[in-house]
Parts: sequence; structure tokens; C-alpha cells
Amino acid sequence: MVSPLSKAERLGFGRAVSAQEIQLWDIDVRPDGAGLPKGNGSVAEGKVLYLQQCLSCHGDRGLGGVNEPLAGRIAGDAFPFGRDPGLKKTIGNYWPYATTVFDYIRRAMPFSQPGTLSDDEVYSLVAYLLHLNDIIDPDQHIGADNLAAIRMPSRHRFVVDDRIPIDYRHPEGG
Amino acid sequence: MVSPLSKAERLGFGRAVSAQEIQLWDIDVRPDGAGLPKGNGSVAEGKVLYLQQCLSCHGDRGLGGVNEPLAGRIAGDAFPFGRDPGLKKTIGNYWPYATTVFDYIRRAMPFSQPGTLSDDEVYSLVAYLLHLNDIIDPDQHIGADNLAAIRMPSRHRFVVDDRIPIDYRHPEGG
Amino acid sequence: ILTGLSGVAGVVATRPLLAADSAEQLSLEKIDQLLASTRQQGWAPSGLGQRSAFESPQRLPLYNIASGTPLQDLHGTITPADLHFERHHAGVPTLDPDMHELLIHGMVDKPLKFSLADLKRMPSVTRVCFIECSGNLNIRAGEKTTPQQLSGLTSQSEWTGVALSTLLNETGVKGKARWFLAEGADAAVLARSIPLAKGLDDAMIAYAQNGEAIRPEQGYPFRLLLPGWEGNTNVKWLRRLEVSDQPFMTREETSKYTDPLKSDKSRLFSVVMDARSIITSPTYPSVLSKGWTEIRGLAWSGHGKIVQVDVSVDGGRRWQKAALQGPVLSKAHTRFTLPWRWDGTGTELLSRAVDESGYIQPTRRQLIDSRGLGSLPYHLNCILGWQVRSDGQVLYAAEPWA
Amino acid sequence: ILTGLSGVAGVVATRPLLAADSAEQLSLEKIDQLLASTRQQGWAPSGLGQRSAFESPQRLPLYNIASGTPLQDLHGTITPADLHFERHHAGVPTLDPDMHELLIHGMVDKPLKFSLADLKRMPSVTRVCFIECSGNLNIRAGEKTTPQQLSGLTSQSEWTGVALSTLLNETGVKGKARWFLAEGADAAVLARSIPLAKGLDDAMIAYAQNGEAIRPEQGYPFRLLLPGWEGNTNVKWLRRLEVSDQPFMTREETSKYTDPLKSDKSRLFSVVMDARSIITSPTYPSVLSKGWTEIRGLAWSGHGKIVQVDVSVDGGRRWQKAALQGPVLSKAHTRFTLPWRWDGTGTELLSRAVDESGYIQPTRRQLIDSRGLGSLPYHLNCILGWQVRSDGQVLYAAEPWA
Ligand code: HEC
Ligand code: HEC
Ligand SMILES: [Ca+2]
Ligand SMILES: [Ca+2]
Ligand SMILES: [Ca+2]
Ligand SMILES: [Ca+2]
Ligand SMILES: [Ca+2]
Ligand SMILES: [Ca+2]
Ligand SMILES: [Co+2]
Ligand SMILES: [Co+2]
Repeated sequence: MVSPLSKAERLGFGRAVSAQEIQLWDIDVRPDGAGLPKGNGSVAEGKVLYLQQCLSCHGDRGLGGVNEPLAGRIAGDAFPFGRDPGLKKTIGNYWPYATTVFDYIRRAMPFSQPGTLSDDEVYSLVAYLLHLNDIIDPDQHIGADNLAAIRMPSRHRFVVDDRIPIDYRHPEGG
Repeated sequence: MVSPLSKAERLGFGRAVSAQEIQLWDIDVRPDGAGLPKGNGSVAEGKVLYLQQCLSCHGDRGLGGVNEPLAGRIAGDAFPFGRDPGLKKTIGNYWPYATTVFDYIRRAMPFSQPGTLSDDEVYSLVAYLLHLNDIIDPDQHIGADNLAAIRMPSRHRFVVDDRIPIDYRHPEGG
Repeated sequence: ILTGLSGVAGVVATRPLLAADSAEQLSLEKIDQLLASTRQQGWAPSGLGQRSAFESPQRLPLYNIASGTPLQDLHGTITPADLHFERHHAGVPTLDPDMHELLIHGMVDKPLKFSLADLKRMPSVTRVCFIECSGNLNIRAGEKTTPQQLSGLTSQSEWTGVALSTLLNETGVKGKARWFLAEGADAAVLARSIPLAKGLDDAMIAYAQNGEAIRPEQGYPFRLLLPGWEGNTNVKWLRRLEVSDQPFMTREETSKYTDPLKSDKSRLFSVVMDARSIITSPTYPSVLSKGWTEIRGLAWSGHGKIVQVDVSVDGGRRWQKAALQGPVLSKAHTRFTLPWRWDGTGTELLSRAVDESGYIQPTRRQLIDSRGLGSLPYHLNCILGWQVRSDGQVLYAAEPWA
Repeated sequence: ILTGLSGVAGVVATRPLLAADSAEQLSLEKIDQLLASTRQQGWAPSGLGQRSAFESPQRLPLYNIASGTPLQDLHGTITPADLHFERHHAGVPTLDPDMHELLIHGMVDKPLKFSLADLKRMPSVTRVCFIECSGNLNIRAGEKTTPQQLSGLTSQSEWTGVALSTLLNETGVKGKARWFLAEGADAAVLARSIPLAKGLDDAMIAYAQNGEAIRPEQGYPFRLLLPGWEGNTNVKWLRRLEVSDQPFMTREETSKYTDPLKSDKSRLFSVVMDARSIITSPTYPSVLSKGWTEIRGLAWSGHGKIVQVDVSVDGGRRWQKAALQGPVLSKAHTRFTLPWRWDGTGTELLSRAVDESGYIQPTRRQLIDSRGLGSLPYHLNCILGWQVRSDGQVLYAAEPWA
């Protein structure tokens, strides 16, 4: 792709921003781990937080809540979603990247107080949810150093829509 | 002009209407007198009505009211409106057809109680206004038989826009 | 993760006025403000949306008989229905759509009354076009005049309705018919004579505006729509069409809406709106700052499509072709734009529309010379100017009368 | 003066159900009603218009996360802004336009923040296009389902804003950049990865909708507009664009908005909305009467222009080409119509859109066969049917699942 941008004259709009201004909003976490903040958490800490802040909506151990189910695997890591519309998608049976769990919880959860969890707390909640989904052992810590390396069970199931040309570089990471 | 209508199939919409339904709405009066209702009126009766129902807005003898001036001639029936934007247009110095006076008063006046004048009352008001504009004598009656024949002073000043093709048949009447 | 930040220093150097000091710390208050909307749930979905509390566009009521569209506040080409200009002669009537009918009679084979339900079931047509009052231009405007105050009596909608030709096909039309009277159900019982040729060309009985039922001020439950013709002929609250062999010479087409000429004549039935344009930005009351800006405006013509708009940024010495935002539609407000880098010196901005008939928007002087000063209350479609003062103030600059 | 009335008798004879008896006298009450609106002044001009008291179109809120456009009540192609569908993940935030800015950073030469004032001063583009939630179709709809309930999560506006390419020209973009993240300032901080190619093609930062400031529910003060792409990618309340060499794999493009296939794979980035159409009239809850009517609907495609819409009035045995209301725009709701004379026998109405890429709107069976039943929650653009019962009732007729 050749950028058409180089040719046009700049108009001079926009203001320069400080690193802090960028940092404040730059909360995304990519599959290759770019964006993961310093810190780490544990399954045990995550469980305590989950009981306090998540259980009411997502149910005991991530199941049976009024909102999305968060846990559950399919035997043999089968992936029959395309054939069975009744199947519930969970982190364990569907989500291709563990980094997305961190990214999403930090963005949007808990639903009524988003943005209130510390980075360590988010790591702990990710650890607990990965554990609930049988992806990590109960004593495994999750942090900036290892989250991107977690290989999710359904990672290999995802294909990019090839019906239109998207110049797609496969994201690195788990 | 060839009507393109003859070719298309009728769809069957609309309902037939009674003569009374048409009559109730068919209030227009054309320059050739078509539409003039039976009846007649006098300048004297018109003056009484005018004082009661029109004076408050249009002023004494059609002048100096808060709303449109209704009377006034230009010496020699000159027509310098295109050159002098300050000139006030009146029935006497501008209106091309007397039938329009009847049509408009019956439609729209008095402003806050339109539609309340009898046809005879409208004829009388027309008579009074034509008299105020020095178009008829004070003792002349105005009615269905003679209104269309009144020749208005500026009648000959009006030309149809010739910059676009309008298939224009000159209206008959005064 | 702060890729690209290395560029900031360079930006600071070259654009000191705009650059934030990257060493400067954000206050806690500022941080809260930058994150506030992401920390609490917003409002739930609703049956009807509302404008942002930060926006309050308004029509400008004039003498109790009209209200103008805030042209300087709008973008694109569609006028929101609640900001469509108004001009009425006896206020906005309330009509019950289950009762109100359209009578077609006169020189027809079968007089018929059509209900709104009939119209909605019949073949429909949709088109985007402007409506403009032919009295649209404040002749006496001073320099502190907005586009809305100056010429806000024009608006544009997507109209849907039934082609009048479809209705006349139902009634049939006698061979000698040449005109029809269109009459409203308002307290002015406003009536205009329309050549049948226009009625069979592109006239429509419109019951919808921008997708929804036509608004009361625009003629609910339906109006006559005559694309490109002066607003007054687009009779609202339509109740009756009488087909005739001659015009009716109503007060609206004799006492009013005629154009006195310098030849001591007066022009009847000057119904087509000639091409015109107006710059909508920058205009009063905006204050311009130096540098790049986009000159924007609207151009339209009752004769068809706009083919060109010229803009002058030096009071008319040189003219540049503005870009026209497509699709350019016939008889429709057409958005034009011209990039401009203002150097801070006083000047005057002008725009000039050209339509597909070859008509070029005239100066006021040209209009006076060809028609006469007394003709100007209607169809005053002259080139309009905006003075940009060196302090950035933008003022309406009327062409001198003499 | 009652020319043409002679025809009345004939009309009465041939259309007895509709004809008024011309001998019948109108009651005094009826006469009063027929003249009422002409006898009293109506309301004065106002700052903002209001709908007729006889009209109350409403969105239909769904589960507190969405609301649908009343497609069956609308005409033409523009959706009034207050009836534009909603879909949000954390409600509608309140953003102060003087504070809210757009940050562009990542693989750019100069990270910059743009204010709304900046955007409004920059080169503007305007286009009409639809937005549609890719989850738009109620899979479990029963027969008493309106178009609004069935697939009301699509609407159309005239959008004005700044081409994203213009903004990226200000920041510069690194040679290896291929994607960007678009992120909202709502409490979901909703984020999607977008290929840079789309960003440089026709993406826009839209600050205006149907001429006025974009409405809160549509992203006030500005949103990302990706013509033809699934609604979720058109990030509202936009606060940040981060340019990158790879996608970010947010929850909205992995856990959600991916399409499981029968091949035991799941499709990421199925972003283009394939062609579809829906008949909007006659549909539930309208009751049809015999005779002539106009079948109406909307067709659209994210791949470009609609080139053909076929309508069947016999459950799919024969198909007729519907008329397309021009101008037909790319990636835009296109109104189609087909005249129809209903004879009173039960039947089924279907519509099928074809776009300029040659794509033909599929049946649900075809979608299941090619993708799998589990893929249907998103991009379910199948042909939709409406059963017309002999009593005139019109009911949604879902294609059988098996
Ligand atoms: C008040 C209710 C509520 C609480 C408390 C809550 N959530 Fe949620 N959660 C939701 C809702 C609603 C959604 C779906 C939001 C959407 O689709 O936009 C959701 C979605 C999620 C998802 C994505 C599910 C998917 O399949 O895409 C995750 C992960 C999640 N929540 C984690 C958490 C965690 C961790 C906590 C506690 C820190 C938490 N939630 C607290 C309501 C809640
Ligand atoms: C309450 C005020 C008021 C009263 C009372 C009133 N008028 Fe008027 N008249 C107006 C207004 C306002 C107009 C202009 C309406 C418009 O332009 O739509 C007008 C216009 C006219 C015109 C047309 C003037 C022109 O130059 O086009 C005539 C003729 C007229 N009135 C006659 C009458 C008569 C006759 C009566 C009494 C029966 C009457 N008016 C009572 C307010 C009034
Ligand atoms: Ca980032
Ligand atoms: Ca810790
Ligand atoms: Ca008549
Ligand atoms: Ca008498
Ligand atoms: Ca005026
Ligand atoms: Ca859905
Ligand atoms: Co005129
Ligand atoms: Co998709």
C-alpha cells in the first residue's frame, strides 16, 4: 500500500500533545503484549475481587449470572459454533487472545464502575478467569511478562474474512 | 400541449364528491367573473362594514392603518413602481383585476374572522374599496352582474413573465 | 507503547502557539475531566432522540409571518425538519389527517376527493429539492447580519409524495385545460394559479419530509411541491385543485409576488427561482483566525442543476472555481467549498452561481439595471459579499445601491 | 362553475363503495368541520418546529442496549435524526464539545489532538449512507413482527465531516502502518481495529447528521463513519485513533462480531455489510384492501450501489424488477417500488437485492448452507417474506430453518 498522504500539503490543524495526555487514554493491549502495563496478579486475589465485584452479574465461577457467561470449555476443545447456534461462547471456548481479556476488563468492567480497577487487580481478575476456564493453574501468576504468551484454546480457529482484501499482518502473541 | 395522461391506466383511487361538497370549497372568483356568487352590495353599506370590521387594521378610508394600505391612486395613473421602491401598492394604483378584491376579502378577511362575511357584505366592501380608490362612484352598486366588467386603472401594466414558456391564455374580464 | 511521540518535540518547535509543553503535568481535575465519560454509564436508548444540550439551533421568527433557517449553523444540504423556514399568511392550521381530503375538480372528467390514505397507497416519488420564498433577501440588512437573517427563507428536504400527474390521471383532464388553482386549508385559504404544464411535469403532492410525515409548518398532512418554483406557489395544507383554461389572478399573484419593472410594467408569474448562492461560512457573527479555512456555501437554481460556483477572496477581482459536493441534484441546494489560507489582511468574499441553463448569478447592480430598483423585493438573487476585517470580524457587505 | 360535475354520476355507478351520494346533504357539523381550519388563525412561527399531534413515530428500545428505527412508518431514504437506530454498549455519554478532542497517535509522524473547532474548519465532505448493526435481524421473530422489530437497526443520514485521510495527512503515517484502533469515550471505551486502507479510502470523522450537529446517540460531538461497514466499527464519541502495524483484537472483534462457520472456524473482520433489502409496505401490522397498492421497501449494500431489486408477489415463483428511486447512491438505502393490484387471495411477498459487485441477496437456506446455522446472529441478510392473508392481514413469514 502506497500512502497517498505524502503528496498533500499539511494544513496546520491539531495541537501537539504531551506524553502524559497520550498515556492517559492509551489503554489498549495488543496480542503481542504491546500496551500491557507493569504489574501482575494472582488467581487467589482475582477470586476475591470477582466475588466482590463481578459475581452479582456473571454468576458463581463465571456461570449462571444475568450477564454474559465467562467460563466453560468444550470437551476436546471442539469448536462446533458454526453448526450449533445454542452454544454459549466463553473466554475458554472461544476467545482467541488472552490479552483481550485484560484489555476489555480494564476498559469496561465492572459495568457500573469501569476504570476503577488497578492494573494489578485486572491482572488478578484475568488470572482468575483464565483459571476458571482451565487455561492456567490456580497458582500461576499473570503479569506483563507472561500474559501475551498464554495460548488460548481456540486461537487457531480464527480466520480473517478473505472475501474482501484486508492487508492483514497476523498479530503476534499467544 | 399534449396530455400524457390519456395513456396511463387509472388506478381507482379517490372518491366521487357531491356538488355540495365542491360548492362549499369552490370559492374562487376569476377575472371573467366565473365563481362570482349571486348578490350585490353598495358603497354605503360597505362603508358601515368597513368602519366596524376593517378600520382598526387598515385605517381611515384605507390609509394609515397598521396593516396594508388599501386606497390610493397615482396622478395620471402613472406606474413608476419599478423605479421607485418606496411607493405603496394599493388596489387603485396596482391591482389588475377587481374580481381579486372580492376573492381575497371572501377568503381571508377580516383577518381574525375570515369566512364570516356574507356574499352581499363582500360585494359592499368591494364597492366601498373601489370607491375609496376612485374607481366607482359612491352610488354605484357592485354585484355578480358588473364586478368582472370593472376596468382597473393598472390592468394594462401587467405582463406575464416571458422568460420561461407558460402556455398563457389571457384571462377575460375587466 | 508511546510510538511516534519522538515527533512531538519537532512539532513543539515549529508550532509553538499550539503545542502543549510535554513536560507539563495535567492537573488532577483535568485528568478527571479527560476520563469522566468513560467512568459512568450513559443514558439508555429512547423512543425519540434529543439534541445535545450543547446545541440549540433555532429558526428566527420574523414579524409573526415567517421564520428563517439558521444557514450559518448547518452542514451538508438537508435542513432538519424542525428548522425548515416558515412563511405563512394566517398561521399554521391544525388538520386532522383522517378528515382532511384533497378535492380535484374543474375541467376534469371526474371530480374526486383523495384522502391521505389514498395518497399514501398510490405510486410514490421522492426527491430532494429546495423551497425558497421569492421574497428571500433582507434588502435593508446592515453589516451585522447573519446568513439566517439575510436569506434564511430557503431550506431543503427530501420530499415524498404522489406525482400530480398520477392524480390527474385519476380524474382525467379536459383537452382545453391549461392552468389549475391550488388552494390551502389555512385561514388565508391561500390560492395560486399554476400552469398545468408544471403540474404534469414534476409537481408532487408531498406528504413526507425527510422520511417522516410532513411537518405542520410545511403543510401537514400534504402540500403542493413545485420543484424550483417560488415558495408561495408550493401551497401548503392543500385542500383543493381546480383545473381551468385560464389563471385565477388571486391576490397572491397580482397584488403580491409580481415584479414591477423599470419599463413601468409589472411581471406576473415570475415563478422560477433564478440561480443564486450564499457563503455560509465564514460569515457574521464568526470571527476568523489566520491560516487555513474552508469557505463554504450553498448554491441552487430553479432552472436545474448548478454547474459552477465561483468564489472571490479579493472582492471580485479574481474568481476561483469552488468544489461542488456531489451528487449535484436538479433544483437542489448544492454545497460548495473552497480552501483558503487567510493572511490576516482585510478583504471581501463573494460567491457566484452558474446553472445548467447558463444563467449566471447577477450583481445587484445588474438586477437594478435590467429590472429596476422597485422590482427587488422579490427575486433578489444578487451576489452577496462578506467583508473580512483584519481583526478577523466578518460582516455582511451589501453592494451599494447606487 | 361546477364544471366536470356531470362526471360524478358515472363514478358513483362504477365505484359504489367509495362514492358519496351526490344528493345527500352534508350535516351542519360536517360543514363546520370542512371549514374549521379556514376560520381561525393558526399558530405563529416558532424557533423550532414540532411534529403534528397526529403523528408520533417512535424508536423501539430493545433490552436497554439498542433501539430500532420505525422502517414501516418512514418514506424516502432519510431517517429523521431522532429516529436513527441506537446500539450502544454503555449508554450515551454526555460530552462537552469544547473539551472533547480527538487524539491521533501511534505510527504517525506527529501525534496530534484535534478539537471540534479544528474539524469544522478543515476540508469537509458530505455523503448520504446507511449505518446498520451487523446483528440487525431478529432471528426469533414471530409472524406479528413489524419491519422495525425485525430489522430496525439500520438508518440513513446525510453525514458531514472530515475525511480521515485529511487528518492523517496532518499527523503523517509511518510506512509500515496497516491498521488503526478507533476508540470511543463512552463507558465501554468501545474500540475496533480498522484496516488503514479503509481509513484512507472513504472513512470520515462525522460531526454533522442531516445538516445539524450529530445527535448524542450517534456519537456527538463526532464519530467514525465507515460507509458500508458494520455499525459497530463506526465508533461513536470518538476520542482516539492509534495507528499500528497490526490489529488490536479487541473484545468487539473477537468475542463479538465474529462469525462462526460450519467449517469449525470463526471469521474475524467480516466488516462489509452484504446487500440486503426489506419490504416496508405492506407489512405487519397493516391490513391490505383489494386493488391497487404500491409495494415499497429499502435495499442497500456495503459493497456499493444497488443495481436491481426483484420482488415476488407469489412466494418466489416469479420475480419482477422493482423501480429504484434515484439518485441511487453507493452504500446507501435505496427505495424500491413495485405497483401491485391485489386480487384478495393469500400470497407471499419477497424482495431480493443485487448490488454492483454482482452479489445477490441470499435465502436463509443459502446462508446456512454456506456459513452454518451458528453464523446467523451476525450478517443475517437473507431474503425476507411477508405473508398476505386473504383477509388482508400481513404477517412476517420467516423462511423455515430446516
Ligand atoms: C452490573 C453488572 C456487571 C458487573 C458487576 C460486571 N459485569 Fe462484566 N459484563 C456485564 C455486561 C452487561 C456485559 C456485556 C456488555 C456488552 O456486551 O457490551 C459484560 C461483559 C463482560 C465480559 C465480556 C464477556 C463476553 O463474552 O464478551 C467480561 C470478560 C466481563 N464482563 C468481566 C467482568 C468482570 C471481571 C467483572 C468484575 C470486575 C464484571 N464483569 C462485572 C455486566 C457486569
Ligand atoms: C386584525 C387585522 C385586520 C383586520 C380587522 C382586517 N384586515 Fe385586511 N389585512 C390584514 C393583514 C395582516 C393583511 C395582509 C395579510 C397577508 O399579507 O397575508 C391584510 C390584507 C388585506 C387586503 C389585501 C391588501 C394587499 O395589498 O394585498 C385587503 C384587500 C384587506 N385586507 C381588506 C380587509 C377588509 C375589507 C377588512 C374588513 C372586512 C379587513 N381587511 C380587516 C389585517 C386585517
Ligand atoms: Ca496503544
Ligand atoms: Ca498483585
Ligand atoms: Ca371555481
Ligand atoms: Ca345588499
Ligand atoms: Ca423578504
Ligand atoms: Ca440482533
Ligand atoms: Co415571483
Ligand atoms: Co461482522
